[in-house]
Amino acid sequence: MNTASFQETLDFAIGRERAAVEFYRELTGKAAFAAQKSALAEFMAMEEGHVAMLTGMKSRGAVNLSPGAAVDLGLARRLAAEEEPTAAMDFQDILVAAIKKEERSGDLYRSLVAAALDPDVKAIFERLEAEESRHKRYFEELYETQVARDN
Amino acid sequence: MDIKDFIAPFAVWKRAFEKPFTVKKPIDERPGAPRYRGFHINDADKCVGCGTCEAICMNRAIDLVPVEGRDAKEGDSGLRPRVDYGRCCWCALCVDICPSGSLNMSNEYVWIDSDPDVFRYTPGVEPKPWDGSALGYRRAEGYRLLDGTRVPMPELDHHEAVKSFLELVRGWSREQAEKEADRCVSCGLCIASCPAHMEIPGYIKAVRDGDLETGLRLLYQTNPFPEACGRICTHRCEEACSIGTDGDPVAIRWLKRYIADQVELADYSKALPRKEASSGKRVAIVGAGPGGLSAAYYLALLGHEVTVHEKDEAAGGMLRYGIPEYRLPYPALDKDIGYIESLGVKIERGAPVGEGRSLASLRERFDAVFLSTGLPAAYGLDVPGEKHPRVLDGVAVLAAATRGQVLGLGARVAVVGGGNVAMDAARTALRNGASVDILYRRREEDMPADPDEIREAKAEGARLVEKAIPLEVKDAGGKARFVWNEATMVQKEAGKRPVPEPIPGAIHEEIYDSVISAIGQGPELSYIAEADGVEIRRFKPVVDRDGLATAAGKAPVFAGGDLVNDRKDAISAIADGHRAASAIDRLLSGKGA
Amino acid sequence: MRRQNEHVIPPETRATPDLSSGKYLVMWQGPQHPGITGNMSLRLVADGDTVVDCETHVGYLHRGFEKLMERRLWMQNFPLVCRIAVPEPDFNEYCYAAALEELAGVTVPEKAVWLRTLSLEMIRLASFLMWIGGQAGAFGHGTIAQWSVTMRDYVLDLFEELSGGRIYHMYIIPGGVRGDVPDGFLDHVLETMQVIKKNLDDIELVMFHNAVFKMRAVGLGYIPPDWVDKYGITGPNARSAGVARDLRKDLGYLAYPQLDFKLITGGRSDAFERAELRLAEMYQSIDLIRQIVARMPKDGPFRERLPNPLHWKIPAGETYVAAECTRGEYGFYVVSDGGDKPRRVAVRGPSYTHAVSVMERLVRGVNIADVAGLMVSLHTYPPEIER
Amino acid sequence: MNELAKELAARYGARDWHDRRGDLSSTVVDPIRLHDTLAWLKDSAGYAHLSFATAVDNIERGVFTLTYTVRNHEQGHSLMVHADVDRANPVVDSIHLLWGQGWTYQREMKEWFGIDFPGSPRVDEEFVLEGWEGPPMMRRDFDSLAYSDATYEGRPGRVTHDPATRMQERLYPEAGK
Repeated sequence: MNTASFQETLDFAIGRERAAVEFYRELTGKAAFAAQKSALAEFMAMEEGHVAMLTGMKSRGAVNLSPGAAVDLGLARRLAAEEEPTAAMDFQDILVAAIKKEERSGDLYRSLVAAALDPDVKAIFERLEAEESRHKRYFEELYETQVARDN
Repeated sequence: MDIKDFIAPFAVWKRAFEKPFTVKKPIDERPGAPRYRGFHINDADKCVGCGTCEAICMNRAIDLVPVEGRDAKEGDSGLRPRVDYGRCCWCALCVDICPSGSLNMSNEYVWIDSDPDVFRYTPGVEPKPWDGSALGYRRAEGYRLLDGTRVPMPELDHHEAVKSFLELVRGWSREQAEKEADRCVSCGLCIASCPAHMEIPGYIKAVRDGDLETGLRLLYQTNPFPEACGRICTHRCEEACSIGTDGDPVAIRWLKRYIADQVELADYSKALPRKEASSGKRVAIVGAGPGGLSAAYYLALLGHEVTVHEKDEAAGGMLRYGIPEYRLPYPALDKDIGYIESLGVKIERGAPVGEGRSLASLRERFDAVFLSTGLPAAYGLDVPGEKHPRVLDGVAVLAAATRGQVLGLGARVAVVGGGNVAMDAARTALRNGASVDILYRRREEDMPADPDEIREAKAEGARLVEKAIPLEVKDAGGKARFVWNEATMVQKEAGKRPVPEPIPGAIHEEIYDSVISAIGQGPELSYIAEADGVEIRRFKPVVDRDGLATAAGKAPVFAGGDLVNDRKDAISAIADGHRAASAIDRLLSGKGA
Repeated sequence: MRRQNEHVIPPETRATPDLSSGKYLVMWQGPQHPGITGNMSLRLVADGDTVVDCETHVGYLHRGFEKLMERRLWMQNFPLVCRIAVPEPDFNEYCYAAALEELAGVTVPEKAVWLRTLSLEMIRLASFLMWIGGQAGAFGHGTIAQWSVTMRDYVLDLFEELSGGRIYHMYIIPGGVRGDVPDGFLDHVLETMQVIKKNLDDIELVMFHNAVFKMRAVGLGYIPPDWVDKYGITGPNARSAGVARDLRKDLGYLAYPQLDFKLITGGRSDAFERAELRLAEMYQSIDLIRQIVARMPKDGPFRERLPNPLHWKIPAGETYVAAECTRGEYGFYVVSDGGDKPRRVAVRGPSYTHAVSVMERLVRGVNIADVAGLMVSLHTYPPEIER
Repeated sequence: MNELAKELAARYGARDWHDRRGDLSSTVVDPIRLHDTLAWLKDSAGYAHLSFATAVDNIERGVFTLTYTVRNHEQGHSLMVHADVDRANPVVDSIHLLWGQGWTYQREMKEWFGIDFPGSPRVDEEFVLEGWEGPPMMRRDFDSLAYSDATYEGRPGRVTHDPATRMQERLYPEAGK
């Protein structure tokens, strides 16, 4: 694979994760109390971890991400909130925002996979899509066990 | 004496030519009869190590011993009976009484060894040739020493029940309670499963003995809410009950209620321990639910001055505002709370902590703080249209009912969810004359609600719609048009519970006057400021085993109840409160943690 | 030499032989002696080969049952009581169960009543079979014992099939019985009765038409009718003296009032007639067993549910429940103080008087060689004396 | 039976007549009247058969309650005659002249309860407890289990576990504090 396109692809992905960090940073700015901030800080730290992981792969020149997509619990598709959380956001609001964000990333990579001409780039996007599905799954499971306990 | 008397005896000689009675030596195979009471066999997987065999053995031939690879777990002590054949008399009363039916006897009776110590073994654990023997003594069909059937609990007829908020479960008479208490074998397997580790066999014995003051004292050792828990406890103890392994478990919850119901509040102080001398220490409690008041009770008993800060106009928390009065009538709850207050616990009602009364200020004024603010906020449906004015919050509906407000639910009500809040909201709606559909995303057997509640909700006329994934709420001329997608359960990952998968195109909708959302609840944590330094993770204060939160600065902060534990029931909150009270006492009295 | 039908009545007061005179022999018969039923011993004083005085000694098999029972739950005593009279455990089980049921106000189901009656008659037959072997053996006829003990084992096979145990059946439990009959059991009972009846015919022929047995047993151990009340004599020993008492008739317990049988009495009251009478009662038992099998209800519950045995308390009170065992009046006196264990249980066995007071007096003037035969003719089981 | 109850009351001060079953009743007399009551029942009332005699240690009341059960075969009725004797000084008139087996019961009661029957043959001889040196074993205050534990050794290696304690140790040891 062409080194330039590899670098380019990963730079794109790293950019996405940086944007996610920013997403949480922005929400933290709106947060009013400690519980919100702690939850947002945890998720932000996770995204920073992703940035570090992808940066590491970039410098090593190889993507080692599992190609297996996580099971879709089907929550993202039907959760309503497109609106931004407010200062009164509760755990449900934060989780929904997180799930939606991961879904958007997954959708993006899916379209990139479809559009990619270089089979190597395509493979990287496939792996990134799978990775995002795992992130989404993580939040969906949290939602199931912590929020929708009774449904 | 005649001649016959001399001749007749010679008739024995005819036997010389007949087949002898004896059998050949070495012994021919001579199996024991199919019912023979031979060496014991035990299905070690079915056995729960309750020790009832040991209790009935009049020879003390049975020991309960630990066995390798079988640790204690809920409903199983991990111990297994070991039989000493130096003492066993083969009466098989152990087989007759075995609650699970795991212990039986083979029809094998020959076992020869020169070492007398081998005649002692743990059936079903130490392999023997007669293991799994199909023959041998078994309890006869229709014969049991123990009673596997629970004494029926008188309940209002469901047609009657649904017309009012009268208490559904009527409680037992003395005779009924004593009969039910008689079913208990005092094995104590239940104690570990109770979050508060109540002394269950002890208070059941007190019922049997008619000594209710002792019973009450045993209840209060670990639980100052016997009236409430005697009605609405999630009774995990009953799931562990050894009698329940082959029959109805002992109705531990109803027996607890019986004790508390029978003793008048005025007589409580005679049975219960007095407070210790004043310690001069002050403790603040936030939230007057079961967790907070349990902590208050034990702290007051230990001589500390306790002030409870409650946001609502009455104490009790979810016991009052979340549980309808047909399950827990207010006088019963008031009795529990009344006794706690009688010890000098001060409850400041209508006094939320937050603005004006900050956590920081409590930590200034008190020597310790216990947070038990529970999960008061209902989570939303999170589907498009969830803000429709006819989409109501289940917790708020129940609280409004408690406050006696007009609910105005209308004639057709949908309740979304499968927990106890959903069932209670549905039954409250039924009592307000509505026809009710309960929509749940999974199947009935997956519902987290108490099976009794589900059964009663259905009996009272609620219609259960299973596998209904909410999609949207639309307006229909002021009413709510609720749209859901029928699901099929798909086992997506081994070992995990199946996931409801929407069936493409199977969209249903129904117009309701109200849609009550009861999918789950969350905490209200805005009163904890960053400056308090209380460590919070995923909307839960982080606490150690005693309930001590990580917090910088002045008075220590403890937390318990639904706010931090995962069981999210009253008895766990009560246990948390008790544990925190003990830890606070140790801290304040300098006894060390 | 004793002559037939010559009724010698031994003196009431004990002889006071001067043991230092050198005229008398003091000898112990038992506790290990084939002519003693069970673990018991007789201290005999003989003048030549004639016994002039006898003291009985018991206690070799004392197990303290009555004390043990005060320390055990009501139901825990159920496996204990059967051991009090080894050859006839079922009478203990019945009397104990019936006493508890009476004190607790429990009525046992009809089916259990019949199964209890069946058990009691089967064990009566088994016990008599063991006895007749002992009686013949005491006069040197070992062959009879080999036959009859085999026949007894056939009955024990039936018990094994019914209850899971050969000797200690633990079948008659308070509240009823422990199980219905297994499939085919009643047929096995009838087949076994046929075999035993045929064997009894043989025994009758070779034992009762036997010059040796007649010469030694006739006139031996004569019990006058007025001793019956004086010594509390019951069972075949009393009936042979012409006193027509049988608790199966007098108390009318279990299914006996519905069974057709006649009281068998005698009048010659010696060892020979007591043996004849017991043989007749064995035939009668076979007949009763056949009647029971024919008339017993086929279905229905066999036990009344009682409270949890771990907590069962019986209302305060006392009662005495008796039954006619092979040897006479067998009874349990049970006292409850309202607790979960008996306050007192006292067991009345017929050997208490037959093997002690009656034996001590009857043996006076008897030839040493006849002591064993005399004792067996009273049909005694020492364990029920010492409990 | 009421006639008999009245007669016994008039003659011997018998009281507390109780019909247990149709064929079994009980009554109570003072111990001093016991012998005469039994003699009259035997000789004049048809209660000629002595089924058994025994005692119950009513330690709480400080008495031994004697029980003599006699039977009238003609009428098919048994009567249990009770008498309370002082536990501190248990001495009762002997009935050995009334029934030929009476002395055996009395010898047993002497050995098992420590109740004395002066004049009863061989009453002080050992009955079933040869070589026994402990207190009369049927007294309620003789603890047979304690005696056994002190006298005999248990089989080595026998140890049992209480299920509830075991579960506490394994599942929530912190609550033991």
